[in-house]
Amino acid sequence: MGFIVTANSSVIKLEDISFSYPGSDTKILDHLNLEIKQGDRIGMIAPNGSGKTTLLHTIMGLCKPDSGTIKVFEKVLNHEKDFLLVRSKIGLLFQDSDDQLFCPTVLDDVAFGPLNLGFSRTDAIDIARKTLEKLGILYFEKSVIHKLSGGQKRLVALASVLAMEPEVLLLDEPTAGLDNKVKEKLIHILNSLDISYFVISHEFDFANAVTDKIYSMENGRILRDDEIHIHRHEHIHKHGKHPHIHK
Amino acid sequence: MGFIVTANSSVIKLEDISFSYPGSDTKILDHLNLEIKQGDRIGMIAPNGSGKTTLLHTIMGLCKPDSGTIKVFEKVLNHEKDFLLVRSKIGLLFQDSDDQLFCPTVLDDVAFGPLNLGFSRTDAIDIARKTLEKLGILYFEKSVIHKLSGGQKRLVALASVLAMEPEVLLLDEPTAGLDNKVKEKLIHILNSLDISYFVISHEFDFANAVTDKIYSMENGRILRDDEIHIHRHEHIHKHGKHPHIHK
Amino acid sequence: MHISEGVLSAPVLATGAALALAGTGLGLKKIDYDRIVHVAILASAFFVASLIHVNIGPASVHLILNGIVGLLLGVAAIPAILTALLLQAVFFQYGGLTTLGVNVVVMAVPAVLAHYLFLPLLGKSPTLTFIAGFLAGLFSILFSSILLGLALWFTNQNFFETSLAIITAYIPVMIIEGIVTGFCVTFLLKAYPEIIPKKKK
Amino acid sequence: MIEEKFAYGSSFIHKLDPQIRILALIVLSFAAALCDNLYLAVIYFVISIILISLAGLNRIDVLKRLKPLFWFLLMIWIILPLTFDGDIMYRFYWLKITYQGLILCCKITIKSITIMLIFVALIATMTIASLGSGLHRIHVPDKMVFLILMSYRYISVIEEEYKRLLRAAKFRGFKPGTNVHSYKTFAYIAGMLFVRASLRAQRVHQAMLCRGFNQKFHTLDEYPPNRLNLIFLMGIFGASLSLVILEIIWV
Ligand SMILES: Nc1ncnc2c1ncn2[C@@H]1O[C@H](COP(=O)(O)OP(=O)(O)OP(=O)(O)O)[C@@H](O)[C@H]1O
Ligand SMILES: Nc1ncnc2c1ncn2[C@@H]1O[C@H](COP(=O)(O)OP(=O)(O)OP(=O)(O)O)[C@@H](O)[C@H]1O
Ligand SMILES: [Mg+2]
Ligand SMILES: [Mg+2]
Repeated sequence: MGFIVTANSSVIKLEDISFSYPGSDTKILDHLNLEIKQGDRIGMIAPNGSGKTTLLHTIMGLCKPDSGTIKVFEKVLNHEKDFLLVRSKIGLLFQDSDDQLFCPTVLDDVAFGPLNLGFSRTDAIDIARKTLEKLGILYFEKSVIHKLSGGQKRLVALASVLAMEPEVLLLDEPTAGLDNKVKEKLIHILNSLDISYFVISHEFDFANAVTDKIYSMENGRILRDDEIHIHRHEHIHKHGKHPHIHK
Repeated sequence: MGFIVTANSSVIKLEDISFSYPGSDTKILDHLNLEIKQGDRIGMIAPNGSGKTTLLHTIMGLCKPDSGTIKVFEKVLNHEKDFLLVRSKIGLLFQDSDDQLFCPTVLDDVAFGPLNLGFSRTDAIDIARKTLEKLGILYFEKSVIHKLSGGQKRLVALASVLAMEPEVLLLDEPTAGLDNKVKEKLIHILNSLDISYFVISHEFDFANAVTDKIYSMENGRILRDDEIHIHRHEHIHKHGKHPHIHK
Repeated sequence: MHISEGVLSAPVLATGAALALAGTGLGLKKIDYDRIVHVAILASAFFVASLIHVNIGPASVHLILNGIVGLLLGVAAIPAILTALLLQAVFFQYGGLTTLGVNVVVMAVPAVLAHYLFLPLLGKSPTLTFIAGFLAGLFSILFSSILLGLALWFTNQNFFETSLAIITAYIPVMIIEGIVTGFCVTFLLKAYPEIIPKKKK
Repeated sequence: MIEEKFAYGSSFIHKLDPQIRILALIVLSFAAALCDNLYLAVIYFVISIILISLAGLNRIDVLKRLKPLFWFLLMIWIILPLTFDGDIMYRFYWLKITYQGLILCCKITIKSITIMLIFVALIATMTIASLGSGLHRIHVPDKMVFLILMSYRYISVIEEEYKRLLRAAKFRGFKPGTNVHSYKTFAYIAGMLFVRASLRAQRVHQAMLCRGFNQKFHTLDEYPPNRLNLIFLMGIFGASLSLVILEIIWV
């Protein structure tokens, strides 16, 4: 699409962004700065209601900031039109998969994005099939969405985002309600992707396993952890004779 | 209500329960046995789809077992009518708080149970206030439910269950999607209750902090860990200069 | 509230279909692509509301709530109701294709009228809100049952007693729908006033 | 609850293009609805039975699906013969049963069952996704098809929400009865469903924007070309047309 992306170039850059929801005075984002560079794998752990989802929606142009600039691929985005172009290059995985899977069947849903990008029917189906294959869930391409389990829906949602071949992924609590098997699958999938991503999670162990640095949020601003150092500590666990369940 | 409960008497007892969903052959519960005694604090950690929620629903009389007996307060429950009586004595916290809260304001919602138990309006409101107070959330009694954050909703849902003064609590993944502050509050609240409870969770550290024994489920049966012994182990974490977020 | 297949005469079926078609066209034109998801999902909620059974004495009736759908959607309620009725036909065989038009008219016309008559009264005061909601619910069912009776009566004057019987049978439903709609509107204004169209501005 | 019980199968009907089935449904069911002759109605009934057998549906299941219709017919049979004007066949004190009333009951019964069977055989045998693509190809407006598909997708989500809310209410001692508290509770639950529907709609709309939604809704469903399509459609058109002509000549 004509974006030139070189290593270490900035993919998403928020400068001095402030945002409050209409009809409220609370600044959910307060002069916030954030940069995601090519190849970055960033995690975010922050309390409920601190504005994580709002932050992702601002990047996608779903919440219009009151002030500040949003740059994606070094280009300042102002109008709905600018965002239209960019949305196909940023993949957002929603907090609730039911919000994101709106087509009747799995294949329909995964092909929805490519069709919108202008691919022909057969090409779109082809892309969709390949993406499902890559995630190992091709066998339920014909399934009706509302008959899938929570974990299966998550994977389909991820597939429908990946099918658009985004250059960055924004993931909003991808593991909520998932069991450890699906979680591990997700860790494996994320680690095998070679695009930048930004993951919101409440689970340190998961975030830790898939990212290189972990940020937090407080009072509408990002708290950054640039240095990463190894740290060793001990717990005491009560546990029984069964295989100890631990992430 | 005339139930005599002495220490160590059995509160809930499932004997040889089998259950499969109508139209399916898979036995979700397969000759399952479970006993919850007065004062028990039991945790359960098991994979998605292993039947944990189904188990709780069976106790509440929502899923009718194909065979086996359910005893609550030493009384065998057979018919819908038997369950009606018992439901007000067992508090179930649902997997998703949104499923549980349907009144316009927090106070309305917490007072709903007491009203159904036959309390007068003023008494019901009184009970609701006291319960909110106990959980330290009286300050949003007038709040509208769907404007609360996930953690706040959890606490309100817990309040509306506790307002019925149950003798046992069944908690279905109470921490899903909660941040660590709310999680700690929940741990504190649970540890200060003096009723028996049974907690489903995917998080070992949480379950460990609030219960005395941890069960699991496999192939429709309970796996029991009666002995509890201390175990020490080490992790390696990458982390930054910020207060290390760890459950 | 459905009229069954095989009862109505050709002119009545044709009139129903034509009116429903025109109304749907009008409604679709009013829905822009920013609102279409909203209309679709409210149509699902309307469908599900009809699965809610409430007791009257030993019997039970299911809710209809076309009044609320009208209040919330205005003219857009017509395609929404058509959608819900079509899906009901597919899933539950409550009706087939030929009566779809008449059934849409029966359910949607009172709904749209309720929008224009009662929406302006909402939110003035709690009592007035409840009363407006009550009237919207009661009126919608009353008018729907009258339209249904008329469809029968136009088919054959001999259906007069049947029509009267149907309208009479719906009287308890009208009262229940009134009460439920009243409380429901009160709930919406308290919990989520943004959903009421007027309040958006 | 929402089950597409008949939608999956490999019968002759299941293999037909949805577009063809919708066209056949329109022609045949309107022809049957307009029929006003008892003998011809029986012929339509036979056609509908043939279609049901071609679709290979379980008869018991089909009968179960017609239950709401049977209740209505029962009411018709109780009211109509007694209230309809016409030649009196039986008189029992003040009760009189008329010949015309009885004939009308028979006609309504046969016609309504026929039209429902046609609908079950032709439409209930496809998934909603196929119905959507069929409607799209007979030039039903995009927006309408979109409404149907989208609404279908979220019915089960909202139904689940409803079931869970009702369950929660029951667990908190709610006993539905004939009183204001019960009606109020149901009103709150229904209100909550509308609120959730609206909030979900906002999020779904955002999700669609993020996937490059450009006001076109695509359906993927593909049916291989099948010679039978045309033969079937011609057969249905021919039969309907000849029956309509027959009725005009007859009268
Ligand atoms: N549509 C809205 N209108 C008004 N306020 C809102 C809206 N959506 C969110 N908020 C408020 O904005 C704040 C941030 O919400 P947000 O959803 O971004 O939090 P979050 O960090 O994603 O939380 P969680 O961990 O629970 O998902 C919250 O206090 C919330 O109450
Ligand atoms: N209404 C239903 N009809 C048929 N099968 C069902 C139904 N509800 C659940 N199941 C199946 O029963 C199994 C157990 O479901 P259950 O919800 O009890 O699991 P769970 O252990 O609570 O999982 P989770 O950790 O995801 O909450 C699953 O395989 C599920 O697919
Ligand atoms: Mg969030
Ligand atoms: Mg569960």
